[in-house]
Amino acid sequence: MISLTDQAFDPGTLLSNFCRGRTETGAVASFVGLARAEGGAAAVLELDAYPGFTEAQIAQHVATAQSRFELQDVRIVHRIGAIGPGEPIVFVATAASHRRAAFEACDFLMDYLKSRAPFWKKETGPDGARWIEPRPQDLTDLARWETR
Amino acid sequence: MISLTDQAFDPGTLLSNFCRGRTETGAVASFVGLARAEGGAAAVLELDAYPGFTEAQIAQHVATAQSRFELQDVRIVHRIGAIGPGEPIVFVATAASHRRAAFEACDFLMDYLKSRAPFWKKETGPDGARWIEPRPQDLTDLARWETR
Amino acid sequence: MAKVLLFGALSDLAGWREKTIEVDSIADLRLKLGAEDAALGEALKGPGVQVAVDQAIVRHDTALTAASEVAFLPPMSGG
Amino acid sequence: MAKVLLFGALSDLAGWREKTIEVDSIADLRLKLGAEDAALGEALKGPGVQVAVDQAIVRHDTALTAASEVAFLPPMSGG
Repeated sequence: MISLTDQAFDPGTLLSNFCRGRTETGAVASFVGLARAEGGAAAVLELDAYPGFTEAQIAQHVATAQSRFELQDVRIVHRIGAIGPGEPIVFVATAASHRRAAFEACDFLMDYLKSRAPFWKKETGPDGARWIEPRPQDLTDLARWETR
Repeated sequence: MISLTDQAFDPGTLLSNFCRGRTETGAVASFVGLARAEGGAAAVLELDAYPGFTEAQIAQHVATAQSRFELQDVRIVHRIGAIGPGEPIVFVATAASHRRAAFEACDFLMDYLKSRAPFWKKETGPDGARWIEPRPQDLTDLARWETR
Repeated sequence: MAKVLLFGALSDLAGWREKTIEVDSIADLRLKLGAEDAALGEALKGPGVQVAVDQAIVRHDTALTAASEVAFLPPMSGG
Repeated sequence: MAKVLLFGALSDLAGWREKTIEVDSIADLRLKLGAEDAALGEALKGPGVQVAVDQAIVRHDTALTAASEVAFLPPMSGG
């Protein structure tokens, strides 16, 4: 399941719900991306998305992950709107029989979400607002999946 | 912090506590290992540990992870005693500025915990009880870190 | 007629996010938006700006109906 | 005197987990445990069985005092 929300969310509640009642899942990998304060330089993060389109694009990438890794289930929650320092931006959880598939799929989905998913990110700090482009590291991370 | 417990635990509560109040952490990776029912073949899992020694050995491996990856924090909780199907066995969370370090350290710690950490594991199923040896896959997973 | 959506930096530049405009193709829409706001017209031609019609990316000029939803998507940053 | 601990399959085999035994070295302890329970004596020599004194793995025979804690650790399976 893929959700966008403009409300703060608790990653632990999502993880508990995701783990509950699994008798044949050996492994749940999860990732929480948090807004860094960067010592006051990044006061407010704002994320724009295209509701409907954004979830559908992410769903396509989840389908790719499912064909590539032996996954039982995936949960993605992504914040949109204004996000304060220390607040969760994204939660991704993957369930599999064994941990290698769970870890790799979670990593794969995060690389996509952080660099190519349909979001537009604006940081407002002491020097004003700027729209963020993907970091070179994000593109390097993503390229790892193309050689496998 | 490293804890052993003979009580069932909620991974979500651990994750919420671990994420709380972090303004300079960009990335929290976590992993939950759950007891598989294996279609009734693995009725009860029992884990033996050497309290004091087991935590100290894990702490040495956490120190190795900290010297190898740019980590801000680590939390490990491991069940001991009798564990029912679907119950969490292990929770590992790692905090870092960026997600690559968080993911790799979590993966590294799990490989150790699943194959070399001082636990002794017994499964009791329809065919009686047997003590488990590390799976060949666990040793393969572990060997990945030696060539880096 | 089409519902036109702008995202990210394009929306900041134009000062609006959503507008209904009487047009019958993407090419026509680009002309009308450029006539109204030259800076926006230029920005829409910028590198990496994609166009979606009814939530699907289109590569070429496309006919639009009154029910069409057209979105201009600047380069995506990820979340 | 030493507190002796067995773990995992060794504890199942012996039928006990903890015992206080009057001994002054690891070698002496092995002899006494083997005399009491031949199967346990053999198992303690098994491949991969490690010995810890006061929670540190020891490679060779070691003198023990009344305060020593000696643990026999079968091959570790991980959690």
